[in-house]
Amino acid sequence: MMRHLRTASLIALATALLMGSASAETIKIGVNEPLTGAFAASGTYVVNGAKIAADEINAKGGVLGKQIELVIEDNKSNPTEAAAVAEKLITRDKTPVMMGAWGSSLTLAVMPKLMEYQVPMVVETSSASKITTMGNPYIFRISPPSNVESAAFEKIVDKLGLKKVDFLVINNDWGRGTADDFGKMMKAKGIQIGLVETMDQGAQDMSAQLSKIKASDSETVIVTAAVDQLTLLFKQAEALGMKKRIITTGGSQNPDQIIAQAGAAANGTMHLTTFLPWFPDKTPNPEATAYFVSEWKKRGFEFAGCTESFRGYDGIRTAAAAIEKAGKADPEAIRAALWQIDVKGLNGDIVFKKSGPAGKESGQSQPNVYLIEIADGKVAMKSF
Amino acid sequence: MRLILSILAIAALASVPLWLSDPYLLNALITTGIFVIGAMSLNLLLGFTGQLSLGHIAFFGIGAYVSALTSLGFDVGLPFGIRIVHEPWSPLAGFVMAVLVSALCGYLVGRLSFRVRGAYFVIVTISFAEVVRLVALNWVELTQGPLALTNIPPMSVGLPGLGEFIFRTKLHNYYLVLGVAVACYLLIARLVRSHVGRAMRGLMENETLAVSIGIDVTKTLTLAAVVSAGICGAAGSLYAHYIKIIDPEVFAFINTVTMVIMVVAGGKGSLAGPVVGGLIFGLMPVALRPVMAPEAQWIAYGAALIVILFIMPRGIVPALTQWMPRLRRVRRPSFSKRGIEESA
Amino acid sequence: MSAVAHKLEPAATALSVDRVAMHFGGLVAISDMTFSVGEGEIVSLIGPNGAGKTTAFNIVTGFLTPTQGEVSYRGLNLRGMKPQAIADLGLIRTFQRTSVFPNDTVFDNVMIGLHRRGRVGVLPSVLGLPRVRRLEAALKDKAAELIDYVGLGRRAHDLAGSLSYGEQRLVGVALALAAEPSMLLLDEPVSGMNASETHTFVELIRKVRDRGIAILLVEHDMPMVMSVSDRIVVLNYGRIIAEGPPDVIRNDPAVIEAYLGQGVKHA
Amino acid sequence: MSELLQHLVNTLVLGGTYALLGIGLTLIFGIMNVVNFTHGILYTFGAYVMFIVVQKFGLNFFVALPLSVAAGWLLGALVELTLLRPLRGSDIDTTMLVMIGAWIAMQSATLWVWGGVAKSVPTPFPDAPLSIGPVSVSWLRLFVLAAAAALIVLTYVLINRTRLGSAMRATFQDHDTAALMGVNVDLIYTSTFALGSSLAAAAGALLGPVYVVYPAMGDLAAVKAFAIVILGGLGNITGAVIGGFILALAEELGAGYISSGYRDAMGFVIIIAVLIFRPTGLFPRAERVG
Amino acid sequence: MLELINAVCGYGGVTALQGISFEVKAGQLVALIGANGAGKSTTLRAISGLVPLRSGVLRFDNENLTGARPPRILKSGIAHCPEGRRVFPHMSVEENLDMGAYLRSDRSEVAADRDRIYGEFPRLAERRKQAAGTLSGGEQQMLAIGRALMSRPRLVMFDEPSLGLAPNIVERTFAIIRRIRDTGTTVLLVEQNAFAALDMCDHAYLLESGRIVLSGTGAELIANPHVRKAYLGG
Repeated sequence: MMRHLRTASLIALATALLMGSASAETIKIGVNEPLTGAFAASGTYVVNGAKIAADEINAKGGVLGKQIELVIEDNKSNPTEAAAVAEKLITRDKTPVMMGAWGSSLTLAVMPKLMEYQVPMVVETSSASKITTMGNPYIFRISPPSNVESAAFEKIVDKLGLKKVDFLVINNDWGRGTADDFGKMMKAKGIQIGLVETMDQGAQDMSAQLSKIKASDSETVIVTAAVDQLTLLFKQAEALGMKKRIITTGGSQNPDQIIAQAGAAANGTMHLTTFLPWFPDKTPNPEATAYFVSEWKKRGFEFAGCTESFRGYDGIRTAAAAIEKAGKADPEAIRAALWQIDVKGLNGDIVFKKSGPAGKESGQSQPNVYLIEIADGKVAMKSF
Repeated sequence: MRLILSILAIAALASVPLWLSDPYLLNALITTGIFVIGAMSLNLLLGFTGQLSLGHIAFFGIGAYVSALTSLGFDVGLPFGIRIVHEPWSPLAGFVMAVLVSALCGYLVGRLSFRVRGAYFVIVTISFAEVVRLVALNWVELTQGPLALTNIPPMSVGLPGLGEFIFRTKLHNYYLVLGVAVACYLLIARLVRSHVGRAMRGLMENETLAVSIGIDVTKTLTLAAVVSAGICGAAGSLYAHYIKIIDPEVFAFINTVTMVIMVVAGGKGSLAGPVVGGLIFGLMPVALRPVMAPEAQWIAYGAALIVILFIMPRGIVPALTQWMPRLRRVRRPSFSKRGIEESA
Repeated sequence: MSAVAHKLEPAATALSVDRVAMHFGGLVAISDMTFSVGEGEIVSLIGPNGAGKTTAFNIVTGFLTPTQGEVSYRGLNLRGMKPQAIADLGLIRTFQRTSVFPNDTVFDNVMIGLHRRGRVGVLPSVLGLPRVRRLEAALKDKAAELIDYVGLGRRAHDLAGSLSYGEQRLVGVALALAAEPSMLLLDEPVSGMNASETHTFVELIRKVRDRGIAILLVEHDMPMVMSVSDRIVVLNYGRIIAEGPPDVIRNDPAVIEAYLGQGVKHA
Repeated sequence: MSELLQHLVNTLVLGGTYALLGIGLTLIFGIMNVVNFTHGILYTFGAYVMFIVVQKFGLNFFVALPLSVAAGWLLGALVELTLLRPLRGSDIDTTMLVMIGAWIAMQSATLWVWGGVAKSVPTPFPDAPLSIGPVSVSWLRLFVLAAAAALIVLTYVLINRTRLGSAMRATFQDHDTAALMGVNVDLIYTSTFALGSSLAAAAGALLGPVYVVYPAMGDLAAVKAFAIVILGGLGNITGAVIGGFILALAEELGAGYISSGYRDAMGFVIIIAVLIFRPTGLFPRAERVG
Repeated sequence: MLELINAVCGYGGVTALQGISFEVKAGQLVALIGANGAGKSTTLRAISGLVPLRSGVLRFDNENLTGARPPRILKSGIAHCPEGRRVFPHMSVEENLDMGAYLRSDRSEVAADRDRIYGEFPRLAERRKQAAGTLSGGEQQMLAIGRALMSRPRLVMFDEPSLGLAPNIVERTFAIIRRIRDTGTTVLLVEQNAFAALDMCDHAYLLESGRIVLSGTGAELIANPHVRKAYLGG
């Protein structure tokens, strides 16, 4: 099964590459994602989401009367390569707009290239606050940085009745950023902050950290990590007999994968997420969600990947909308157009607001954030 | 003959931007060049003293961080209430500091780790790099940890009477990297042909004999480690000011592996080895990118490494220098031509 | 170094080995060894394989630390000194098997050997200062001279590892001479040499001695030992069983018994 | 107090798995003097075999375990025959780089075939842990500890009590003399590498179900295995077992009482300290195989 | 019984044996003498298959063993007791003896042979569980000899059995070697203690620089002035 998918995606890739040289009558969008290395799984999901968007747009006649073409390149989960890929997409493939580059350090490495060549990029996943506050006017982010997420969470906090929380976060920009921003927000609300523990990206055994948290006097743990580590954490927390409320953040949880892999250990955990593929009706754009989910299933991808791949879908649709608005495939025109668009994204309206130092602001949209709970092996909206 | 070849090679490299306008390839050449400098420094240890360091990226990363921090400034608290505040200096000062601090680390690591040899030395160096990585990751106040140091300024040099020259464009950086690479090449060449280099070769070939004629093992090896680490730090500095962001990922083991591959495949112990190996393995991903799937590129990369080592266990350059004279029907290998006549 | 270590010996003694013993775990390599070598003297250490000769060499040159006893050179106690420090005193040895740097030419071997004379700062040599260039040129002349001296002029540009055993021994000696020895320790220098090579070698050793360099020789080639030595020390099972000039040793019954075996009684 | 107890129980469980990782590597790295960069990928391989056999073929968990070990043995033998045998006698760097090449190629092949999404292997053990007072431990991990112990004992017996084991020890103590005793030295090299590889696969097969299975899972495991081998002294099986527990204890207490950010640094700090103060490992020579 | 014809071999660029021919007759004790580096050990290593022959023929009992690997040589009945004893230092005395019988599958007979060797060397019996590396030199030599006999060879090759041993042990070692010959096992002996070797052998060859320069009975060689000169320095 998987093998077929691999082959299918490879053929698609090869076709894309061949078409790249064959047809000049397309509008190119660069896609800079990790397809090998540590983030290969997530990068591949995002790319698959992006392809659904491109196919959908092209089926409807494309943009400005031309087909859009994704130029997909692997940045190997490595910042140096991410910069090199940006260089290639801009100078070789002449893509007027790009999407990328998943991880924050990858995106940060690409950013000087955007300044150098004055090409805008839609940032679909990266969460470091820095990205939109550094003063890079070519950055347009649709994913919520941790401060946006924490601001959204602020509205729910009172209902949860939190008193004292510990943090267990992945030791990278994402985890550290979450611990900082959520910590600040909670302190302001009078919630006590207990332990702040970290785990290495790729670490498999977190028993030591969990044992420490188990022994602390707080009642809730905020966890930030990608799905694989979350699965391990839930299993290990259960094995240690830890009975605290767990809330995860960041929106890369793939709850279905967690349910499948962690089983009963996932019951009772809560997740802050930015997309609700389970309940298309409750999303801001039910039709689009239903279409995306059915298309995703039709292509034989694992449902669990939806919570990551929708970013690729939204990212491409954002880029396409900007091209349409700009009226030409020109980087500067697209950059200007990105400020004017209003795309019905799967997790809310994509409208860019200014962020960062005056005169060279980056764009940041404000996606919705939801709290869901896993109960009896199913995803449920948390109701209060 | 050797001199003419070298001048031709440098001239060829210097002319690249004249006929190659593709910025993507130029970018690949610049990053490859930076890694080639790292590989040359590794070759000084591996090829000329026989000590395999698998933690060489540590010096590269230290150089990158030191250079970035020197030119960005920092404000960091230490135990006992000590607080260090550093105002930004020029990138050139960062470069100098990078070389000095890396060399100092090379000295410390050398003093401590040359007590062990072989597999043990390999593991100590890996461990060193890993510990440095974890410090860079966790000492958030200084390094910003995983949040990365960003906005690193481009390299600049103050020219007397002409003001400040800033290496902004790729062309500038290409010649900067080429210049530093040539300087490092000359430094290493001079060093290995000096009496210190002879002592290093002696230690590598027959340590007992070398010791018996009065060569000081620790001093010689430590000197090699200091120079090697300093050069690697310089490469790291160039990297930081070119890529303009540095995060703990720079210490990834695969980066050390890349350097080792460049050295061993090119030919350890040959001055040109890391350059040839570096250009091949640095540019191979660029060549593979358009022709195969991402995973397949890596498989090809690994397979190429295995095949090269099976065909040319001593590396590409030594294999070529052995074949070429044979083709010209000269029996004597080229490296035995130095000698008395020349000196007389 | 304490003043006691500088205890003065009679000027004639270069090397003195005093009640040295060496144990490896349960094995006794040397049980109690005392002998000395005078300035400008050629002394041979002989005895059957495994008698402890090479061990004695390793102790004198600092590669091994003796279990008991002292070694002193020109009145300086060598205990605790590292091999390269001992080499710095001018006490230079050759090796039985690995006597060369195999992947370098003979010329470069000798250049490496000249290390002690060629020390200059790293910076000057990397900068190629005129002073360093002059020194390097002088070293090259010296190397060429040494190679001629041991008679390897025609092999100067060949890789040392490609030479015959006998020639490698000569490279070893050239290397040792390059290190400016005040005393040479030669470990089986003529093994693997044919008769004429051995003859040349003996001439060479005599020439070296005539330059005032003391020589301690370990060798199996009896004719060579008998012809070249001023004195012979015979070692068996880690113990000295006889000592004296060649003529005395040749006729010493204990030596004949130990060295040639019991069989000789029937002969 | 209960926190400390929990840390100690964790140490025991984690240490068992580390020990298993260590003995496989100590055979290859310590005895054959091959810096084996494929150890991690064989660990990954064992885990994927488990996943395929249990999840895809639906076979029993306990049937899958020995299959994984056997598959690890075969792959190890294949690597030795194709990559190491032609290189015997070449220097340690060349061999090491070839192993690095094999590691890169094999790991990328895994990614290509199975993708980067982590897989999990279902197990027949209950989800609820065994709790005694304030201390809890999962049944699966208890089983893994027991299986690791059994494998370690089996390996020990194989090396010390069997004809093959004698031949291995003899070969690595004195290669020529072993040949004079009639030992087929080539076969011993292949078997030893295969044995070490099968132990790596066994560790992966046992730990895959505990954790999750993905292409790069072996990288960190291999690094830890190197640490353990150095701690225990090259080629020393007992040392590797003790080294495994020491590393587990250091990580557990380091994360618990110093800083979790430096948890994975513990192993390296110990290695550096050991090599500086006791360059031959904590347990040199004693009961050394080679 | 054993025949080596025109054997040439060497290491790397060096030729250690430059065409050696000799034979060992069944039941004899044949000695190979010569100075260090003459090629004695290389000859034995070439026979047992450790060093490949570049050219030449090896025959044993009319079977052509040219190019055979060590296990095959051992199986056909030639055991090699190497120079420097080379016991497996970290294995027990008993394990060392069992390694000698590695190719045999007759378990009970192996045990019987082992007991016989313990009977011959009571010191080994006392130390059967001790690591061989902790034995004294003499004990190690006994173990090495015992180990070589464990394969029930028809020809045993001894390389410098007296090396580094105390005089009384050397005497005993030679007595054992003579007894091995007397019980019907053929012996090929390489020995530096030339006169002892010549004294006890049935036939002897003198090697110089990888060539055989003299052969004859032990007595003939002892009487030969060339031999006396080589060993006594005139």
